[in-house]
Amino acid sequence: MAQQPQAGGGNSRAGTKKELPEHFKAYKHVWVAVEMEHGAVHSVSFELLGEGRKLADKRGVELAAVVMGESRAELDAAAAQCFEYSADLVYLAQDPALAHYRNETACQVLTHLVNTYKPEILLLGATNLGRDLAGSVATTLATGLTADCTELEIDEEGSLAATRPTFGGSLLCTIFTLNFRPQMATVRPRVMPMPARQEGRSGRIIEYSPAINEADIITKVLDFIADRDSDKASLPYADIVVAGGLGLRSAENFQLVKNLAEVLGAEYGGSRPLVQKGWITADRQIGQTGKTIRPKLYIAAGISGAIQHRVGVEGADLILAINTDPKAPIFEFAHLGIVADAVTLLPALTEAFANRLRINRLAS
Amino acid sequence: MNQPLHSVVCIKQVPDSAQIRVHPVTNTIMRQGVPTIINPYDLFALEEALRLRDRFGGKVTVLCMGPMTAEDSLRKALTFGADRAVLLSDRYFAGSDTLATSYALSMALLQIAREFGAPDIIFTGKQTIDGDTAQVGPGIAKRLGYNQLTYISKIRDLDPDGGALVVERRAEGGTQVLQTKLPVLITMLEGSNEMRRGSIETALAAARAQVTIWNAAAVGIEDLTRCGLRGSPTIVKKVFAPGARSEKAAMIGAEATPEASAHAVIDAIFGRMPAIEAQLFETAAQAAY
Amino acid sequence: MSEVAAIKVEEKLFSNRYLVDAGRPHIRVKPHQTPSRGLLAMTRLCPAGCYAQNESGQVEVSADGCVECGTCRIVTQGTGELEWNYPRGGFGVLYKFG
Amino acid sequence: MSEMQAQEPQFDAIVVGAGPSGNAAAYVMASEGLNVLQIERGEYSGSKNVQGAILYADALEKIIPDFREDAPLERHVIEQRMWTMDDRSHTGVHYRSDDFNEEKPNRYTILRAQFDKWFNARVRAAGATVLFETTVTELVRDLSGKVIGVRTDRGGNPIMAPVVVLAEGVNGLVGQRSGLREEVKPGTVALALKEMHFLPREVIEARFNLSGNEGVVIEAMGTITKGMTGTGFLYTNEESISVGIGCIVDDFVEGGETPYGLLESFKNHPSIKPLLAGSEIKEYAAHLIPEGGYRAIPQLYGDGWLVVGDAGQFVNAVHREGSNLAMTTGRIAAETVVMLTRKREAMSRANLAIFAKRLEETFVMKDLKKYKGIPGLLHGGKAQFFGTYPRLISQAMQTWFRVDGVDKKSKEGAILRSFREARGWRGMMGDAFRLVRAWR
Repeated sequence: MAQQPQAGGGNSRAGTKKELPEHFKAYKHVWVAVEMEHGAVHSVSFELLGEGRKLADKRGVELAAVVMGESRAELDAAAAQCFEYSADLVYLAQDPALAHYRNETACQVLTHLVNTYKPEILLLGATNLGRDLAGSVATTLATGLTADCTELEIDEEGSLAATRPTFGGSLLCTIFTLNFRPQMATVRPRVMPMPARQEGRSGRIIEYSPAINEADIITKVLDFIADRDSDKASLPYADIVVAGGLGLRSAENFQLVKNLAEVLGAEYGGSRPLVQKGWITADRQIGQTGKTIRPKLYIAAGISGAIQHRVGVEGADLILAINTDPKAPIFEFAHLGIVADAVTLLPALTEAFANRLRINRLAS
Repeated sequence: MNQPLHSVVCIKQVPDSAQIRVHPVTNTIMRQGVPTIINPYDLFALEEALRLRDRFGGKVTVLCMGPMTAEDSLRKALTFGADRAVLLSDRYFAGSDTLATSYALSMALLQIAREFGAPDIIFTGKQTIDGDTAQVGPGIAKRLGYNQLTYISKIRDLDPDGGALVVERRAEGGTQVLQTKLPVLITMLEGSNEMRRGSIETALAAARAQVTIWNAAAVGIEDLTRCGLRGSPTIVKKVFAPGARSEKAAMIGAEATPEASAHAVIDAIFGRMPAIEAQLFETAAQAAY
Repeated sequence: MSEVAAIKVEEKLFSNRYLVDAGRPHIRVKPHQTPSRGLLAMTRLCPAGCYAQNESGQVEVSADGCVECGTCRIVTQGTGELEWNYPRGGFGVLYKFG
Repeated sequence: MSEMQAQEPQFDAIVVGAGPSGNAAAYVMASEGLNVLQIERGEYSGSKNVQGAILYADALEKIIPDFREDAPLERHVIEQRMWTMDDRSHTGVHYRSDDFNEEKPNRYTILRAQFDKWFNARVRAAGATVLFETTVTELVRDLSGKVIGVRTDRGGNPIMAPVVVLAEGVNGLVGQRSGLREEVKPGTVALALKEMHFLPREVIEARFNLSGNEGVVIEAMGTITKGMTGTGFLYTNEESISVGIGCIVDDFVEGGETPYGLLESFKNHPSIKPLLAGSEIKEYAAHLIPEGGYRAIPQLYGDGWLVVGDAGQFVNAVHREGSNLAMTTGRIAAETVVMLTRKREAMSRANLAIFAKRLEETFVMKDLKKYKGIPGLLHGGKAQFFGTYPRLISQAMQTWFRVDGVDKKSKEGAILRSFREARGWRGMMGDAFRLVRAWR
């Protein structure tokens, strides 16, 4: 429930910048709250470190990561990775009660660290975990939080300018937290590029033992059932994605998308209207309200390229658009385009790819 | 538990964002004719509350903060089967961000506790479709000191007497099974249930029901600087339509046959990105063995 | 030509608002061998392009995009080929401007 | 239809439908203190309703005199354009008058979904109970056959009332399936399509030479309907343009056109296209219009029931009037019920006949009677009226206006010859005679 902005201009009261209250002036440095799942760092945290590095350099401050968990070995490994992804400093919170993510414990630890070490910017992934945690931390700290950002900047006055889509992706708005600290933002996975890893890079560790009394914590984790259907999560991370839109004309024709994806070893998805029509399930939806993807190659078949779709695919290295309408907006942002009927081109493309791969295999 | 179960469902009236268009010429939001609906995610929360009432008895109260026109959404919630509806409406709430919203709602929830009994479960949808933040639920839980359960896909077990609760929570890469105690705040995941249709009796009662309307003062908000724009630490400085990319697609001329076109397309892809060609052949070669 | 037209209808319908009552189509075509002239005409006449002829010549309906004008009901009256009802209250097309 | 023993009625009257006729009926009855239930299948009043749409102030003024204060009105009409079109041109009669910029304008463009919502809010404010998202499935009758209530798709017990006002529109399933009236016929009903094209209001005002809330209406006929009986239209709203076309369903069945193809070619007509350029389409609608006129009007009342609006075929196709007839029939039905309720008289067929009798005294029946021959005439002569004549008029205009060295006398001769050859003197005289006779 963000503010409801009017298009075309900000709010007059909001435009005036007040002096930051004295007690917030000590807040310094950029933090990333690292998300761990089963001992491994979620890649959104590395993406955030890459982005945090830029913000920290612009502010001339340090970049810190917060890791929390139970196993020292896992925490050390996570910290080492954070350094390699350019953190200067790691706050390492270790406690048996932190074995699994729970809002109560994580909120308590992160709030304590913020109040003790006073960062000016705190970034989290806009995952289920990140959103669960960010909301309660921001409320506890009574500071501003900009959720689900797609772009982070430091403005000329040194404030965090967090840009996020609004109204289902039809508009973007830039949001500031001028008079409160820290400035908090969550960022969606795959929106920021994965930064380069600097092997052997190291940094400082500040340890924190919260000494949580498990008996005080009401919520217990009874079980964790891992997804067997692993394809649910793989779409955002696939190297090649083939997607279809209404130009396919029927649910049956969507099979043509799947066929090409299979030959390419790719993931498949579709535009929002396809979900509304029930041709594909919601977890296959690509776009602002679905999955954001950053594949090397993205093939959009019969997708017109409404803005809400565009936001989700802009990070792709190479976008190929197939559409019958030469004026379709997708040709405005695709790299390669062909005016053709996807229903006839897709099978030909599938066949041609399969042939070339087979020939190459025989030759090698 | 001696008291019957009391669930409060927080709903929001939102513009149907699928219907919002930005005008191609003026780059402004075309709001005319964009219908307002109950935030679709909130319907999963409401249905879950109604199901608990079916099983354990008690009452379901719906709460909505918004303009006076939000009464329509509350009445619709009554048609689905909620027992009572509260509209929190005051011009001082205009421009609230998530922090100010969760403050106002938590004050209204305290007032609900005083007038209708303390809520055992507060439900919200996982997020709204206009703001998409998913932050108001956690904010309310923190302010009221309720246990926070977000992205809940299933309520496995509830012991209303002992207050114990077991739920399934959608986490990254899997499902967490959590055990906790009432009172709790639950944000429901989409697809966890399907909204019912109220009976003719329910619909008739809803059409004639009185919606309780409270302003800031009625819920005990004295410090208005905690509300609306003044109570919002975040400031929207700029709203803009996404800009066009400077470079348009390089067009591949369609050939006489789809086969010829397909080869032209593949040549163009491999020409632009030799790495993908290499990767494809490598994967294909591996698959062969 | 008909394909192009079909795409255009899809695009027109995309600007509309619907609440589809999944699994409860409000129009059904009864099993038939040969469609009546009226029913066959609906493959061209339906403003939402809901009707199509299958390979063996029968006419099928997919009513998700239906704008509830009732033309098919009028055109096939007396043939008994259609089972036509309004969608359940609240479902179907929801006009923003009308 | 189910038969029941008489139960205690829960309401004084039930109105089926929340379009102009249903809203008028429910509003008048509720305002007069009756306990009214109105049942609407849409999400809100207006969500299933489609019209061009022009509101005629007079009919609404008789129900809500101060409607101008808060009703969502788009533009008041100051200019009417009547166009005869061939494929590349139009010949127009335009009437524009500053007199239409009066204090209480006579005609407005409206958006029905918004207008109906407003009207229905007034219905509720007047004290009626309104159920949305509820479809009436059947009438309930007592053993004598008298209608005593309705059942809905929400199941449960029937809802009882001594009288049911059927304001259920052109596809009025309840009345038709209960045998109260016949099915609408493909020869007397038009299928109309409409799109909403959005443009900034300044653009609309510049294109149509308007200022403030002034509006323009274009009604068009000719080759745009490809020989079918029908008309096209274009209305200016505040920041949108309603554009549409409609033809008799029978003609569609016979012809080879798709309705949306017809709409596309109308929109792409060189006289229309520039008016819509650069617009954003936000809705596509289709609806049936009962155009059978006087001869198609069904039985309007019976024991415990009345029919109003489109369900009663109350549309004047010649003057493109419908919503005013709907509101007027709704109002008079309501006044009839109010009077009988006050007198504690039965809602019997004999008593409800007052409704039809009162209608005879209004413009509704007088106008429909006057034009009773027109629908048949136009349909029968559609080749001439929607093809030959528009082409001839366009050719004549072009011959007349093009300066090309041909002397004027020869031009006059050429024009007359073209008419004679195309239709023959006898044919033209006959058409003119039939038209005049039907018009009287």
